[in-house]
Amino acid sequence: MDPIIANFIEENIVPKFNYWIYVILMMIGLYAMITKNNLIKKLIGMAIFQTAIILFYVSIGVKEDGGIPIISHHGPDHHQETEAHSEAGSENLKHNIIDKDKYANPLPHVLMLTAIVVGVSTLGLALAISQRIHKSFGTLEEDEILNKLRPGGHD
Amino acid sequence: MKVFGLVAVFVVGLLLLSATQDFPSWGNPRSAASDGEVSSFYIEKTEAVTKVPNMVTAVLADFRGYDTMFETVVIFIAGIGIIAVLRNFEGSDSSIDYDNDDNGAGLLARFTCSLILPFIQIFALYVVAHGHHSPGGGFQGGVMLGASYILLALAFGLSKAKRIFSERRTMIFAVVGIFIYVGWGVLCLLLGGEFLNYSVLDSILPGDAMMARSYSMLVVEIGVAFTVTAIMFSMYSNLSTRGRLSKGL
Amino acid sequence: MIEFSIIPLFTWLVSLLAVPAILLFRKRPDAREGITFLAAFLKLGMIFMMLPLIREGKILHFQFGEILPGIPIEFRVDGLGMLFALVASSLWILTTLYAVGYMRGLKEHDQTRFFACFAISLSATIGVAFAGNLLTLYIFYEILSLSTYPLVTHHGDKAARTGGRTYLSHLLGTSIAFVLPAMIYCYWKSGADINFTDGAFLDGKIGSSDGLIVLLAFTLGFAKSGLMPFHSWLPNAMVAPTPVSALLHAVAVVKVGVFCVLRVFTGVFGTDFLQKLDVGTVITYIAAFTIIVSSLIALTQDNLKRRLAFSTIGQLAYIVLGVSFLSSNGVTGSMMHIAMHAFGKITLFFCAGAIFVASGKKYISQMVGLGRQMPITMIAFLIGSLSIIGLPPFGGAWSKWYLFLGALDADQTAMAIVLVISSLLNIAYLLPIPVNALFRSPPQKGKKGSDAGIKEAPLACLIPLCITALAGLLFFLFPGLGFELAELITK
Amino acid sequence: MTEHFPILILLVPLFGALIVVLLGRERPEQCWVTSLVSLGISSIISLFTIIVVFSDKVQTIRYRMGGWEPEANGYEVGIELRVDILAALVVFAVTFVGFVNTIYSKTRAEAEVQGKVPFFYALIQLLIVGLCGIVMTNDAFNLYVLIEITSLTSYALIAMGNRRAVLSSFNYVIMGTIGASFYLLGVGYLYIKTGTLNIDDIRMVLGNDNLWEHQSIVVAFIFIMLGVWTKMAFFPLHGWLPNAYAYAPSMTGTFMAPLMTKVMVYVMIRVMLWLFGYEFVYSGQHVWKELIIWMSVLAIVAGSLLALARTDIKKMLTYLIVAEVGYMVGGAWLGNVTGQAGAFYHILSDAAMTFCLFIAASIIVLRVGDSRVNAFDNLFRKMPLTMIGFTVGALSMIGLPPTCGFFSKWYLISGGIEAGQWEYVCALIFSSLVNAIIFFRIFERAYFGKIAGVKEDLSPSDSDANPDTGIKEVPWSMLVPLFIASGFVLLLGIMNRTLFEWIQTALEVMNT
Repeated sequence: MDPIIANFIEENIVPKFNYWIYVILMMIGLYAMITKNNLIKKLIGMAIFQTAIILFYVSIGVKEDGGIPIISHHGPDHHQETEAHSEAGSENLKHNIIDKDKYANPLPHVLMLTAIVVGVSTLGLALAISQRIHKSFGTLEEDEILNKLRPGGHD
Repeated sequence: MKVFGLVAVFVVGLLLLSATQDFPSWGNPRSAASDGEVSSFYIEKTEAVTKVPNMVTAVLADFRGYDTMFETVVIFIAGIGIIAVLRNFEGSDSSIDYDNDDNGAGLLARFTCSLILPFIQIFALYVVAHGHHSPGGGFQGGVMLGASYILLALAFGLSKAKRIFSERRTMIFAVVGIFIYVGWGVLCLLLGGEFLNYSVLDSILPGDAMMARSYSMLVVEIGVAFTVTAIMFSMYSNLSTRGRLSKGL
Repeated sequence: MIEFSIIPLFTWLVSLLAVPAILLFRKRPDAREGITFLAAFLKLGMIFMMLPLIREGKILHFQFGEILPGIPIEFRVDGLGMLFALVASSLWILTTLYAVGYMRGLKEHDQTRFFACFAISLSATIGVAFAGNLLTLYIFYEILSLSTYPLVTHHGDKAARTGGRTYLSHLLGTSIAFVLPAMIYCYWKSGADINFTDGAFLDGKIGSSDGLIVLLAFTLGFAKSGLMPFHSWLPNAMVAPTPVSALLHAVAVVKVGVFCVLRVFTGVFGTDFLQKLDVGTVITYIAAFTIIVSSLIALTQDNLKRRLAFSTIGQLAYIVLGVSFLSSNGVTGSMMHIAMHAFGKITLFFCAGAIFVASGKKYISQMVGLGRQMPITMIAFLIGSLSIIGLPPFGGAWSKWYLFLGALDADQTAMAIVLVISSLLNIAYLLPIPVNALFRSPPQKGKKGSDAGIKEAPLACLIPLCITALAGLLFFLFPGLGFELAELITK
Repeated sequence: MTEHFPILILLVPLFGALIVVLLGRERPEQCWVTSLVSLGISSIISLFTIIVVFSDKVQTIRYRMGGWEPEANGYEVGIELRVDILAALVVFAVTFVGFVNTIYSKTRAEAEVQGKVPFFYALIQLLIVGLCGIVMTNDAFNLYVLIEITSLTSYALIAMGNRRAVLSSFNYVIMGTIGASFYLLGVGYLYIKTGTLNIDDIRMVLGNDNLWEHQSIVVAFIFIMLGVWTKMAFFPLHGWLPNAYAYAPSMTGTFMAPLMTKVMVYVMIRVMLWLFGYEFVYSGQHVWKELIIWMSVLAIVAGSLLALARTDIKKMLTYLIVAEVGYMVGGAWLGNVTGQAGAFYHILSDAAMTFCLFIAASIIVLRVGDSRVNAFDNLFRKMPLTMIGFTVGALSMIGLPPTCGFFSKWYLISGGIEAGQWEYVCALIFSSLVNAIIFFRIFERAYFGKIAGVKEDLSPSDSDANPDTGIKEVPWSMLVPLFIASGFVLLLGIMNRTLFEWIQTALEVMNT
């Protein structure tokens, strides 16, 4: 392999593969949204498109040694105790120094929770709209719909 | 169109990739986003100021609670939007005989469902309630609860599910959910704090201001769960019957 | 010098307030027209109230509501505005009288709309005359374009529609395309000051090439002045009823156009500054071209009103020509010509309308020998023509004389020759009409019974045209007021 | 109390929407009253907000949700609302148009969305919540959520129309999602580089760390702009707009046409000046300033010509909106305060005049039953009141004084001259001329009707009574909104200097 290409892959693709994956996914979705003739395929493209963005955001929050952003002081086996906070426990908490490198960045997760909800809502509404289209035009192919509109309709 | 689409896609893709040259690499804990003041604050201080160890829940329901309120509103909009677009109210009149051909799935499926439904619902409630300490929260729990009703409709027919969860009731549930969330925020207003400033609620809740935040998060998560449950079922029932709500799939 | 006064506001307001009253009395024509007269007399009265103050050299001033930063709606009465307002409001009375006769004589439809629009356009004219800054001027200019549109298209037939279309597209189009950007450019160049208050506001603030562009944009943009190449709305607007034509040509519209050009020369740039920039000659040549070409076209027209329209285009170009000489004599000549041409041309239009009302004739070739039946009208026509041509003892002589002096002052001998040639052309296209009517016997005598039954037009038509014809004579004898007002501007 | 105004503006219609849904389909009258009251209260509060913000003491209301002070070493940890005079003006425009449009909807809602009246009112109130939220929020991600709220509600509202409306709503879903997602991506890129989502904080970090030259920030800016332009139908991205607004239920069209694109223009100005800062946006290193002004010229010219080519009255108006968006984008990109303030003033004035024209057009289409231009035949006689309203709006569109359209054009042209962008000035004048042709073509029809060629009425006392043609004026619930709208067209024109000075002062701060 050409060393320049190899170098490029090593410096720009391997450590940043998350961006490459999201861009490729997103472009697949975008292409489907722009060019597909079937309305449902467009919506599938839209879903891929939105998912790609979610992937991108979540990958921002990743840290190499980071776990889930839930603070556990007693290890995973002591759930019962964390549930019932004792006065003393919370006193201890304040003095505990939390190593922020051990936890993933919570903010992208929060944002994406919202984005997922928005995606679901958009998809649901879009499906409802495409059902209406199917009811009025009898088809979901864009060119057929436009053909049906041509006689009599302006524009 | 195809060529245009391809060109557009390539231009956009290259533009997006060109920006990655000065992005941090995968998993770099020193990136501006992960190492920034805001992120560090959430990780280091959340539990101290809200007594909630699950930072995601705390950020979602408290720091960015305003966002989450609108997120719930988005779900609500999707629900009433689908009804506004698709619902065919005339169609429901001819639904007198739907009971005959709307018996749902076979006996085996119905039996299995009746066995697992309570567990699904209990788990859903657990997810709602336990969002402070483990992954979970109103949305996740609400979706599960909604799914349980969808399963009910699939197994026993939509008419049966509607007897439990009628259209009117879904709307009331959805509205009540948002009402709980927004009303809780307004309660903070009335007690002299900013909107959604749960800490002022310590006068009516047990514990100190931080515990008030923790409790309040539970309240708003329950509100979210109400709306999500109702709207998920409403979306399903409208989309599966083309808005006539008379006959399942 | 500058004195606050509320009279300009009321002068402007009085005809505007007449509009609702006119609409209110739409079922009672007499009351309706009574209101019009009342407003007209009130307006003239108020202008006479201001006249002595202006003659003392005062400038009356009123403003309200700063509409743009540094620019209020401002009324400001100076010599030029006074002269124009005087002409317009006195002629309004006569035109109204004439219109009553004409409209009732022909049993026209929608007379309420007619009188209402008439009143609005008069208000707008006064607004232009008293405008204290460029923006106020522009606003009233546009209101005038819009309010005269229903008048021009009064007949509502296809010809009216085409005429109206040409009318609006030319007037609105040029004002939006040229005047508006030029005005904003001035606003920007002069630092948010486009008031006419203390001398010319653009004085010394603009370069030669920019200045030429702005000047051209203004001169051509105020297309109401009828300069070529934006003149064709005027002949097309002849589809309007004759009182409207009279109003358009003598009182309101075209005079507003040249008035605006005069304002641009004196109030925006200042003649001295223009001399420094040395850009006046371009306008001079455009005006000269317009004078000659329009006179030649007028010669070929058989429709009386169209011939008069082309004559108007030529006469208006005199006014622009005069001011473009950038000398005090030229400006004086231009100002005088506003008044003189107004009275002369309105006489001619009144006569044309009277002929139409009495005999239904529109074409010059049909009017041979008509002087037997309508001697008064035709004599008035003769007087009007002589005044326009500029022969003594009629008012037009003064303005021509000063224009000529202005040309010589500016060392523009060629332009002096143009003036002479065009006067000859004036004679050629105007004089044959009354001469043929008065001194030649009608052809095919008695062949058509209709000609024999023709009498003079109704009295309401006849009186105004006699008054204006007489006024033309009086202005020759007593031109003092005009010069006095002109001096206020030129000094 | 006054510090809570921003949130109250949002909460009242939100509760209104909930109540309306609870009232249900059986009580359309009460739904109408509820939304009227809630939007009325909301617009009164926003009016008071203008007063509060205008007083010297306050100037900018900062409202921190949940009471979270900037605790992360001075960075905001919560979401902040930020209301200055600009935001207050736009919020008032939104709520007030919503209120007046509700009056208009009184009879139309029941006629056009049979049986779904509560959902219509709920959606429109939520749309208003979304628009107000967009204007007031100071958080880049919250802005995305609210953009999606407005998008979802408008998809649904448009799809309540006929089958053409449903189809265009689908196109809107696709375009709108691409636009909003591009915006979200841009915010993500900014977040990677700055680690914060608060608009002021992002700008501060960009300045402190001198991130402006980074390729990723440039890309973020491009994508945010693309997203916002898609939502505001800037020329090459305008495809979804005309059909959507023309075929939607009339009371939806009358609300969305004046507001949706304008609020997005406001967002664009916010993004340019508050999020990225003028140093970045207008810096000489980037080619985009000239390019975008040329694009806006293209938008203006194309929008005007496309409008000229339409015979359908509502379609024509929608293409005029496309041209007007070009005005505002161009004005904002001129790079001087005059242009920006002109663009901002045009947001308000365009909202008023588009509202006015859309109501008038809807009334006419309703009464005449024909949406083509010949619907206007002889309307000055048949529906004089409606035509007066239409005329005011049309004159403003052309840009004749004393309507507000004249003054916004004045400021925009001033900005263009100041920046030496003559192509933009020429485009504005060209568009005015085309608008004049478009509207005078209509006036001519309305004034003359079909050419009769003869004088119909020869009686000396002319009767101005309407000839009995069966076309009559509409009920007050439609005429009152029309007159309020045309009143505002004139009022904004008369008040332009005051407004412009406020706007200019507020914008000047962001340019130094």
